[in-house]
Amino acid sequence: MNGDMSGGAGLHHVGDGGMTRRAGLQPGHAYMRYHPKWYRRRMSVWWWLQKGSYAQFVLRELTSVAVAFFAFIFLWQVWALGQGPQAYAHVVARLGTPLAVVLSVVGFVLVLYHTVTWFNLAPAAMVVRVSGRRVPGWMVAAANYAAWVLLSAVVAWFFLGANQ
Amino acid sequence: MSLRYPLRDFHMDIFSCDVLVVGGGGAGLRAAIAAADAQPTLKIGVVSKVYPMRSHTVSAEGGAAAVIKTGDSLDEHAYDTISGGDWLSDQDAVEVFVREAPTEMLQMEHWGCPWNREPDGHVAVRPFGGMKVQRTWFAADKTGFHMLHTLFQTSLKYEQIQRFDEYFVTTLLVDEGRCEGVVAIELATGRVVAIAAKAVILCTGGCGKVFPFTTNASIKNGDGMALAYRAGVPLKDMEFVQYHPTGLPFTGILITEAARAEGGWMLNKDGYRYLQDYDLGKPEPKPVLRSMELGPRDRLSQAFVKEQEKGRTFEGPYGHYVHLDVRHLGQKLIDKKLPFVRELCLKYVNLDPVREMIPVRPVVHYMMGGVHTDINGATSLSGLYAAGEVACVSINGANRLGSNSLTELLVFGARAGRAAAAFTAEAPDASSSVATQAHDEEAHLERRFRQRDSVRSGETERIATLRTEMQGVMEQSAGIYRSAPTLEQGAAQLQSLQERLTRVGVDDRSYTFNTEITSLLELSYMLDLAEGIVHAALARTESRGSHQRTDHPDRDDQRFLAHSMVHRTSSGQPRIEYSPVTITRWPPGKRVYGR
Amino acid sequence: MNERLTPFLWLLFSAGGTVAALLFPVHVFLVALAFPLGALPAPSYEALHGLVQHPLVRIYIFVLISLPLFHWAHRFRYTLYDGLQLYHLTNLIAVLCYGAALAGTAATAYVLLTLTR
Amino acid sequence: MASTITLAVTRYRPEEEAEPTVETYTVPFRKDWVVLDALNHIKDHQDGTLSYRWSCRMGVCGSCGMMVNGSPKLTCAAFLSDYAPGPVRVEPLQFFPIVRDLIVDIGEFLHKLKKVKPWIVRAEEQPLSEGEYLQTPDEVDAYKAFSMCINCMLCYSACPIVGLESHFTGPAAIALAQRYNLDSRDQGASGRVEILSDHEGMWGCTFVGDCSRVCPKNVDPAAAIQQYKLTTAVDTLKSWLLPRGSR
Repeated sequence: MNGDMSGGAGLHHVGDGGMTRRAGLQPGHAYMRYHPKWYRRRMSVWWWLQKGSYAQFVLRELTSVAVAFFAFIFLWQVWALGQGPQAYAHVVARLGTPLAVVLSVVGFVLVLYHTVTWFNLAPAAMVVRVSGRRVPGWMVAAANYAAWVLLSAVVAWFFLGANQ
Repeated sequence: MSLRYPLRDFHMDIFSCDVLVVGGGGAGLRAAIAAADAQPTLKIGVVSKVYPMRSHTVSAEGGAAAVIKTGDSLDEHAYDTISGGDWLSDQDAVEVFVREAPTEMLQMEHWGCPWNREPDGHVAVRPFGGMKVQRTWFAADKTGFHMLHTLFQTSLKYEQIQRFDEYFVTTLLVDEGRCEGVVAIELATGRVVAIAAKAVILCTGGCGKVFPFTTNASIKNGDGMALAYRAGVPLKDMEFVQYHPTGLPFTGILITEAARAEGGWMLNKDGYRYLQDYDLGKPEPKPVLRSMELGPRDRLSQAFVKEQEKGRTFEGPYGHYVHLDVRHLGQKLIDKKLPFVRELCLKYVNLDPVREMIPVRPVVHYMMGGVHTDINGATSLSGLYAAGEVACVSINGANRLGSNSLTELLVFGARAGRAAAAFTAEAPDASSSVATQAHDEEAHLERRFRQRDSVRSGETERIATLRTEMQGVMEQSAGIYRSAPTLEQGAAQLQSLQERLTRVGVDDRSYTFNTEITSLLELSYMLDLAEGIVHAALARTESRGSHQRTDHPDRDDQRFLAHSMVHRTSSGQPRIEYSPVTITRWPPGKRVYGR
Repeated sequence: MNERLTPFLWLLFSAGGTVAALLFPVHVFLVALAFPLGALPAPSYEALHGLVQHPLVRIYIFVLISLPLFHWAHRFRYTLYDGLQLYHLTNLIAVLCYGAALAGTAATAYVLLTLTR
Repeated sequence: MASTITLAVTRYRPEEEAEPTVETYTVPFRKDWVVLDALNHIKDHQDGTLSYRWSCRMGVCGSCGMMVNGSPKLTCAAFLSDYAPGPVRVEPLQFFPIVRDLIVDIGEFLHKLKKVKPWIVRAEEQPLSEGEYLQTPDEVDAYKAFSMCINCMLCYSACPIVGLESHFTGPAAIALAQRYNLDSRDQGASGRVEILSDHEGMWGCTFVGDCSRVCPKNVDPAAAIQQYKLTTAVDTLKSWLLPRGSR
C-alpha cells in the first residue's frame, strides 16, 4: 500500500524517496529533465587544516600521542627501578639528553593542552545534579581544576618528600 | 510503484491516496494524525511547499487557550471569544471549540509538548489579551514552535502518513462537483505530478504577505484560499484582517502579546500609557485582565493610529512607532517567560529589553477570514475540507483573541481530519478525468512559464514590482482604518495589477527548484485574495472588530450581523453575498474592556 | 569493531583521559623535566624503590600507565580513521591501536608484579 | 560608510553546468540589513534566477541556513555590517549535496530523524480523561534545551564527521533522541539506544564540538551526544557486572 505512493519501498518521504532512487546516477552524467543532478563535494584529506576549530580538534586528539609516549617513559622508569640502581641512573641520564628534553617539553605542552581541553569539555558530558537542579558547567570545570591542583600537590609531595 | 498513466506522447506521475492534506503546519499535521487515528488503514498524504517544520505555525509565540483550571469555565472562554470577535463568531462553532480545546491540549501534552509547569507538575497557564481568566497554555514564548515540532515528530511514527515535501500545489482537481486531488510541482525536479485523493484538506494558513508590514513568513501567500476560491468555493469574512499591535518596525517580527500579559506597558513618545485614553480601563502597575494592555488586538492597533494622528508617536525610518516597555519585569522573569522576546530584540534590533524599551508598531498578523467551512471543516465543494487559518468556521468573528489560533488549528484540524476520513468511506475512487486535467495543467504551466514568446511579448513586468505595489495598495486601502474612496481606488488599482500580472516575465527557465515560478504563482494567488479583501471591505458599510470604516464608524447589526461571502465570478471579479451568523446563547452586546 | 565492546572501550578512553588530565602534567614535569634537568632535588633510587614496594603505589602506577594507553588507542584510532580517511583499514587500525594498549597494559602488569624487593 | 557591498554567491545550475560557479552582486549596504535581505534584493531587482530557501526571517523556521564567509549561519540573523566591507561569501551549507544555487538536499536528515523515534514512547498510554502527565519544572529543564532544535542543519554543516561519513546520524537527530530519552513522560530510551549504538550513531561522534558552537538556539548537541555516550556506557557496564534482577 505504501509502495503505491512512495516509489521507493518503505520510504516515508515520497519526494525524496524518488529522488534518492533517481539521484543514484553517476557523477558527471548529463542532466535529464525531471531528474535531479546533485553536486557533491568530496572532502579533502586536509579538511582538518581548513578551519581553526578543526585544527584545534585534531591537535587535541594528537595529544594522546604525547600521553602514550609518557606512559611508556613511566613504564621504562619503573622497569629500571626493578633492574637496579645502575639501570635507573641510566634512564635518568637518558631523560636528560637534549633530544629527550626537547621531546619532553613539547610533550609536556601537549599534555597540558589535553588537561585544559579535557576539563573544559567534561561539563558537557557530565550532568551533575544537586537536589534536582543541574550544577552549572563552569562549577563542574572548576571542581575539576581544584582536584587537579590538589592531586598534583599530593604527587609532588610524595616525590619530593621521598628522600626523607 | 507510482502509477503511470500513458498520456499522449509522454508519461506523468500520478500518485493516489485516500486523504490528502495540503500544508504541513499545525493544522495539517493535526488533521493527518486525526485521519490516521480515525481509520488506520487509510493512506494519508501531506503535500507541502516547505518541509513541515518550516511551516509558519513555528512562529507563534504566546500560547494556546484552553479551559483547565478551576475558577474558569467553558462559557467564559466562549464569551471572551465571542465578545472579542464583536459577535460575528458562529456561536455553535465556538461552543464546540471551547469544549474540545482542553482535550486537544492534553493530547499535545501526551505527545510530548514541553508546556511550562507549576511547581507541582501541573500545566501552567498565563493571562492573555481579551481573556477574562488565565487560560493560556504556553511553552515559554515559543509555543507554536514546540507545538509544530511535537506534531511533526509525532507524525513520523505513522507509517501510513506519507509526505510530499517541497511540492507546490498549482490547482485542485475538480470533477463533477467533487474535489479529487491536486496538481503539484515537485520543486527539486520541476516535475508536474497529480496526487489523486478521495478527500482533500486545505491547511495552508493565511495570506499576511498581501500586506507590506506583517509578522507573517514569506510563505504566507494564501495558496489554499486562492485554490479553493478558484475552484468556486466562497471565501468568508475576508475583510477582517488582524493587526497585531506589537511588531518590530522594518522586519515585522512579532513581539508576543505575552510580553504585555506578563506586565509590559505600551508607552507613547511622552512615556504615557496611552491606552487609558481609548476606553480600555485605567492604568494599574500590575496587569489586569481584559484591560489596558490586555485589551483585544483590534482596539490596541486602532488606538495606535489615533495616537499617531495626535502626533504622539515616534517617527523612525520605517514609519511611526511606540514603545513596549518590559524593563520593570526584571531579567529573571524575562528570561524565564519571554526568552524569545529578548533573543529577537538582541539579535534583530540589537537592544536588550531588560534595559531598553522595544520599538513596536501594529503589523498585519492574522486573517480572520478564509475558506468558508462548516463545523467539521467541510467546504461547499464535496470532498474539500479546510482547517486552521486558511479556513473560516468562524470562531474568530471580526477579531481573533490572542492564543485562540493555536487551539483552533488543533480542534478544527482534528475535526477536519476525522470528517475527511469518514468521507472517504462513501466516496468513490477518483474519476478518470484526473489524468486529463493534470495533463492540461502541466501544459498550461509549460506554456505560461517556459515558452519565451508567450511571456516575452511586449513590455514585461517584474514580480517584485507588482508585489510591492499590491502591498502598498492594501495598506493604503484596507489598513486599520478604511473608507469607501480609498477602497474603491484600491479595487481599481488591484484590477490593473491583475492585468499587468499577465505581462510578468520569468527569467528562470530551469526545472530545478525554480523559485521564480513559484513566486509568480504566489503573487497571482495573493492578488485574487487582495481583491477579495478589498471588495468585502467595501461592501461592509459598518465598523466591527478589526474592520473600521471611517465613513461608517458604528456597528450595524441590522444589516451586517452576517458573514460576507466572496464568490469568484466567471470574469474573475469577486461578488459579495451574505449569510447569517449563528447565535446560540450570547445575543450581541457592547464590547466592554477595562471595566 | 564489535559494537558491543564500543561502550566499554569508550569508558576506558574516558577514564584514561581523566587520569592523564589529572596526573600527567605533574608526573611529566617532575620525572621528564625537573629531575633530569636538576631543577628540583630528585628522589634517590632507594627512596623510589622503597615507595614502589607498597601495593597501593603499584596499583596506582598500573592505573597511571594502562588507562591512558587505552585513552591513546581510542583517540589515535579515530584520528587515523577520520583524519586520513582510511575507511578500508578500519578493522586493522582498531586491532593495532587497542592491541598496543593491551600489550602495554600487560607489560606494565608484568613489570609491577616482578619488581624485585 | 560605504553605500554598497559585494556578495560573492555560489551558483549551481545543474541543467547548464557540471559544477558550481561564483557570481558577484553589488547591493545597497544598509545597517539593518541581514545577508538574507541582500539576497532578496538580488532576487527582486537584479537576478530572478537566484534560488535559495527562506521563510520566517526571525530565526525559528530554520530554512535559510547557508555558509557565510565559510561559517554556517542563519542568513536572517547575519548582519551585513558584521561582514563589511565585504565581499561577503555566500555558499550553500557544506557537506550536503547541492540541488541548485544555495539550496541543498536535506532529505537524508529526515530519514535519520525518523530513525531515532523522536516521539513519546510509552508501554501504556494514560487516557486523556485522566489529565496531564505530571512533570515538575526541574523535569522539564532536564530536556528543554535539547527540544529547542529548529532543524536548521547548521550543526550538520559544521560537523566534519557528517562530511566524512554521510551515514552518521548527526548532531541534531541524536540530540532530539536524547531530548525524548530525558523526558520523564517517555519510556523509549532502550529502543533508541539500540538504534544509536553503532558507529553511525553516537559512537561516530568524536566531539569536535563545532555543532554546539554554530547552533543558533544553544541546543548544545555535542553535550547531548557525550551525555548519551556516558549513560549508554554506564548502562552497558552495569548490564555486564550486575545480575539481571538488580539492574
